[in-house]
Amino acid sequence: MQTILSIGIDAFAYGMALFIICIGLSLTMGLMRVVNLAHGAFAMIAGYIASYVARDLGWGYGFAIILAVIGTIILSIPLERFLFRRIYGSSELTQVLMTIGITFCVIGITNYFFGPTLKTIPLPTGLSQPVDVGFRTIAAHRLFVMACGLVVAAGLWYVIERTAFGIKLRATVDNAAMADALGVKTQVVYAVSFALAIGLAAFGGVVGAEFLPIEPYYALRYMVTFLVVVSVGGAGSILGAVIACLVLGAVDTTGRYLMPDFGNFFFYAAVIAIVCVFPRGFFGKAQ
Amino acid sequence: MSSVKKLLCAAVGALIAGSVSASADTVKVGIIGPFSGPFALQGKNFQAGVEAYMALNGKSVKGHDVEVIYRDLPAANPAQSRALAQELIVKDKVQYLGGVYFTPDALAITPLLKQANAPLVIFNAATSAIMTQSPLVVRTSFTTAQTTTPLGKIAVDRGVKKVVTAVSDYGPGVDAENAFKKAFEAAGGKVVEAIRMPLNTNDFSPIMQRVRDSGAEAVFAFLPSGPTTLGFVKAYNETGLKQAGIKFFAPGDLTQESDLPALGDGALGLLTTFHYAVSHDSPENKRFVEAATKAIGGADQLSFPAVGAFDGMHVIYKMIEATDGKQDAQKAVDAVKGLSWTSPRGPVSIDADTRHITENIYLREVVKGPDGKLINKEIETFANQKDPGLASQ
Amino acid sequence: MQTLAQSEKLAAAPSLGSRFLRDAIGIAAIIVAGIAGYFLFPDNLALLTRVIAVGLLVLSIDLITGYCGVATLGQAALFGAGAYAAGIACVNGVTEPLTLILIGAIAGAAAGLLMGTIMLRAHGLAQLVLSIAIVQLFHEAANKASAYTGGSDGLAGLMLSPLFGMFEFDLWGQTAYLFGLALLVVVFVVLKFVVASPFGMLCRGIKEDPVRIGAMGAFVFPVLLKMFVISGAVAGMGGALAAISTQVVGLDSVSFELSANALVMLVLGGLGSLYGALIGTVIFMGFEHVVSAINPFHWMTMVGALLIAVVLALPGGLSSIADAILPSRGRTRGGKA
Amino acid sequence: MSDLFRVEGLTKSFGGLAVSRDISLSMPEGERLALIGPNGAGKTTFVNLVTGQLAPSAGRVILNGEDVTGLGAVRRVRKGLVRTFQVTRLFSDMTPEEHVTLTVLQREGKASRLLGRFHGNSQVSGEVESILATLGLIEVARRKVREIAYGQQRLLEIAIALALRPKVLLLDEPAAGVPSSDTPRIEQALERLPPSLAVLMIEHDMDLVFRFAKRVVVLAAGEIIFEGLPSEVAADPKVREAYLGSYANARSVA
Repeated sequence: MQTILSIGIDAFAYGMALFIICIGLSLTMGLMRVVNLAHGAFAMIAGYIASYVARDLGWGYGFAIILAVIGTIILSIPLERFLFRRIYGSSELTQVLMTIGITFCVIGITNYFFGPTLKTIPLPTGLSQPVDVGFRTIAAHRLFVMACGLVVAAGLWYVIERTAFGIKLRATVDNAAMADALGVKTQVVYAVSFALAIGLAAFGGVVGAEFLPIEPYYALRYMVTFLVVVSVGGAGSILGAVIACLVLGAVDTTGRYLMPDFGNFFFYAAVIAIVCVFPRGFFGKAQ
Repeated sequence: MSSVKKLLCAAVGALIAGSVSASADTVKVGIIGPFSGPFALQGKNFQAGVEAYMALNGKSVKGHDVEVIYRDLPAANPAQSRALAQELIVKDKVQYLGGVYFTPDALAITPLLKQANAPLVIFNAATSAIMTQSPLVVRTSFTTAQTTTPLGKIAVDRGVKKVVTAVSDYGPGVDAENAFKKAFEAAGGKVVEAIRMPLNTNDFSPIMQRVRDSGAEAVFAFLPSGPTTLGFVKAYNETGLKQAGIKFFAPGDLTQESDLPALGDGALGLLTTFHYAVSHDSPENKRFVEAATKAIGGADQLSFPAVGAFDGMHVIYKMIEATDGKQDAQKAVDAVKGLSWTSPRGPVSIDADTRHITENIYLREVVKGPDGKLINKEIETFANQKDPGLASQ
Repeated sequence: MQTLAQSEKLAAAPSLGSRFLRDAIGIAAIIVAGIAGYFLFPDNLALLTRVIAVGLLVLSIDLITGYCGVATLGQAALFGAGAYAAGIACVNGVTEPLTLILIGAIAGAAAGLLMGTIMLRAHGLAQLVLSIAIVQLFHEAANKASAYTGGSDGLAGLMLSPLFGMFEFDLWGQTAYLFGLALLVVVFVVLKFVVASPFGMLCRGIKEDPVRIGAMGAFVFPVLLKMFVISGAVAGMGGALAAISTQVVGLDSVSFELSANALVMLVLGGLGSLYGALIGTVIFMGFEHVVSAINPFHWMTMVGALLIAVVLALPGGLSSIADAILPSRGRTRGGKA
Repeated sequence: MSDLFRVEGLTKSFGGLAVSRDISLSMPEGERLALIGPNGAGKTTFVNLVTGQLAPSAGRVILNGEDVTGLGAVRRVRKGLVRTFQVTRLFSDMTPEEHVTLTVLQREGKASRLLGRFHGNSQVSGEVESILATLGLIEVARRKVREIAYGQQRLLEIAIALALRPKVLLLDEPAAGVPSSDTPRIEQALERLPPSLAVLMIEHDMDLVFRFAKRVVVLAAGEIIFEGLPSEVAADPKVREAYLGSYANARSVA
């Protein structure tokens, strides 16, 4: 029983970390219809900023998160204007080509300026201590990640379902021309949702750095994982992404506990099984 | 200055010997390594080792200028490895091949060597079997079995009877598991469970849970240098294994110096065995570290592949010397069989039978150095270790 | 009635001869380029042979992505199946190169059958993810079965007998290159026939509108599955060629990375034209080779910039330059990317 | 004597909403039937149910005395139950000649052959030519579909259907979206349909309906409310109510 609880809590933490990083990509793919393989590159950029702020300047973790999110969004603005805007509405494979190109560039540039070593984001002492939760100890930052995941999920749900912006966003997604005719500034909606998605990537990159460490190759190393999680959840669905992250996190974690030798088999077999049963992901919309 | 002097000496000596053609010729050396991509750091260390050696020992041997050509092979890819080697040999006319980080890449080159009449000096690729593929291969790094074997006795000496092994599920990981198991059980210990972890594991908590459930007194781990070691060491600390007194043994790949700043205080006290620590205390190493740091551009990036490359260049220089700049692979390899010298890592020699390096293996503990940075402090020496993987064949 | 009375007869098909001529010119161009490569870069034949092997892989993706509209990021599973089958056969005493290519083709086709059966259950993004999952499972299986595949150390020790008993596979790689070139030309000609056949036309139709194809009374699944098998055979031959010319088979030949790179090359060259697949492969690998030789440390930025530039300047891929120059060739192309 | 084609009690509901309710009708050989009804009456749903694009919740579809309800769309086509689409579904990069050739080859079971040329296949080119000629498409036979007029695309839809040698042909609004100057061409094409073929046409253009159909069925809210001669339709109170009612509704929505 203790073991099950223990595995469960690990799975939940890992799933939530995945969720925070992936949900931005789910929004870009589901709502903006852009297969943004450079998503991880933005998370990585945020990680570098946070590492610089927290480790080299010593300004503290909270500052690091805020500056990383803002900094990454600012960096993404010219990219959105000059590159991404050209591929809205293009075929998926053209988008893949462009965003892989961006990823390569970001990796090359990062490697050039910051070198190939791992970058850490020092945690405040409160988060770096193991916490005793009765039946075992767990790192405090894992609890923090879980909380962040829940807050992000709830916040996003509120923004998309309950605010004026959310209504405009959904209208634009369903029928951009119609929304335009109804006076919605679709360009602005796209720009804002792009910024939102990048901001989430940045937040996830920093908060999830304890699971997925920051280094130049980050952008490609975890690309497959992100893509798989988003697709299994159904692009654009918050609930779908939550469930996909929890299910895949649980499969991954229990698989690695029960039969570590075959951990990858479990993970990908689960992906195949889920996709065969839910061909559009858990909560994917019919195209 | 000293390099100029050396050059002069070499030139004078050559003139006296009268064995050098009047025109200064160039001997080319092709270095293949992961200079970009996920293993770029290791490739940079190759380059740093090579440049450090050439900075300290001059860019020519007996009047033959040495020119190094780098070729990038970002990840294990034998087809590309062969293509690069072929191009270096046929087009760039290199006389020596060096570098090679991954085993399959080395295996793709070995069939070419005889026809190419070129020796291959391996700076890293650490599987025993490579040496048997061609008589023209010399290796200046280590094998996983070589660095791991002393740990068996060390663990038993420290009162550990039951161990769980947790290794990355690929060639070197399996080598490490086998080598440790053999040494540990020979010393009277027992491996209660052997876990193989997929290479792309991100979250190691479930593994740690398994270690804890097994009731072992220690965990033996092997992971390739890089990001995953960070997650593993973190998980070891955070899941409370460390507090519970479960010991941690690993070959030194896991605590390579360039990863230590990222591992942070969580790495304190980890025991690893390896052939080289940047903190090794000797005049040779001081000179090496100084030169290599300059070449790589930052002390925190320096790691073990640099010393493999440094000594690899030493071997290549000796080969050039022995063949007097002429292309004769067999003569070059024969000349370095049994060669011994003092490397930055300590006394080493090339085993005449296996052409693999014989070296000291050190037990190290991660501690805070005098300047507060983490180092691998050597606390015990196992002298003149050969590769057990090859010795048994 | 007068609207119908204008003409009741189709003019004699003028396109037949010219289409044949165009294909003949195209194939001749490939042969000339291949032989020119042999003489211009006699020292890079191993690289050129690798380009051919990857070119076969990219062609195989074009068959299912460019002609049938099924995007895949797992094609290396088929390539690797061919490579390992040929490699294992070779280590176990089958050393005749042509036989090994045939073994590679069969293994690739079998893997294609399996992959198609699974992938065709889903559509769109889910399909893409299935392809990723499959190649990862193949990769894991190859890693686990190290007794047969050598695992991550690679399968080494492939000793080949000379081609036709005369030509050795040696350091200079002349035999391997010319053998590969001949294989590529044969495969290309066969594929030209396949895409111009009724079956090829059916595939193009499925890519554009499977419902319409169904209303024409044709089943979609068996057609696509058949194309998967053909594609697998082509990819498998590419893998076998790589195994033969390298004499080592590594796990990279069943990797996601190779799959993704190959798809990038295809999109770069232009989907739905066999020429585009080859152009994309040559340009991408050639560019990568040159920039990584110039700067082994930071060449990735340059490759990224190339991809971005192509999307901005030529959204239809590099082969769309040729279309702009030769408008008539657009007709032999499949639907728009 | 049994009818060539019959549907019995065809019903389809999505969730609790019935879009087709207990539809029964039958057609003998050579029938010319028009199915009309206000927007949203479920006409296209009916075609989808008959041709197998949708599975019915209840009811049967019988062709030539054989129950085909359990068969998929493709099998029904092969049995001779063929449709056209309300919005053309054509391959924009292919020519009319290629469309019809592909269809003929498919019918002959040769469409998935790997060997053998697609173009210039002498066995089928005669038939392709005559089908294209029937529909007046010879002139544009070698132009890409996206380059030809919409009216011609509609004719091509019919050409494809004819190339399948159907027994029963369901035309889903063959004149929809066609400029009125082009409707005579469609009408001519309809007149040239093989006499033994049973044709069910959905159409809004009442002139076309009156000239073409021998019998009219009116569908409203998923139910048949009228069946009879074209001349009787306009006078039927239920039909008037259905059409006018729907206009009244439409106005109130707008």
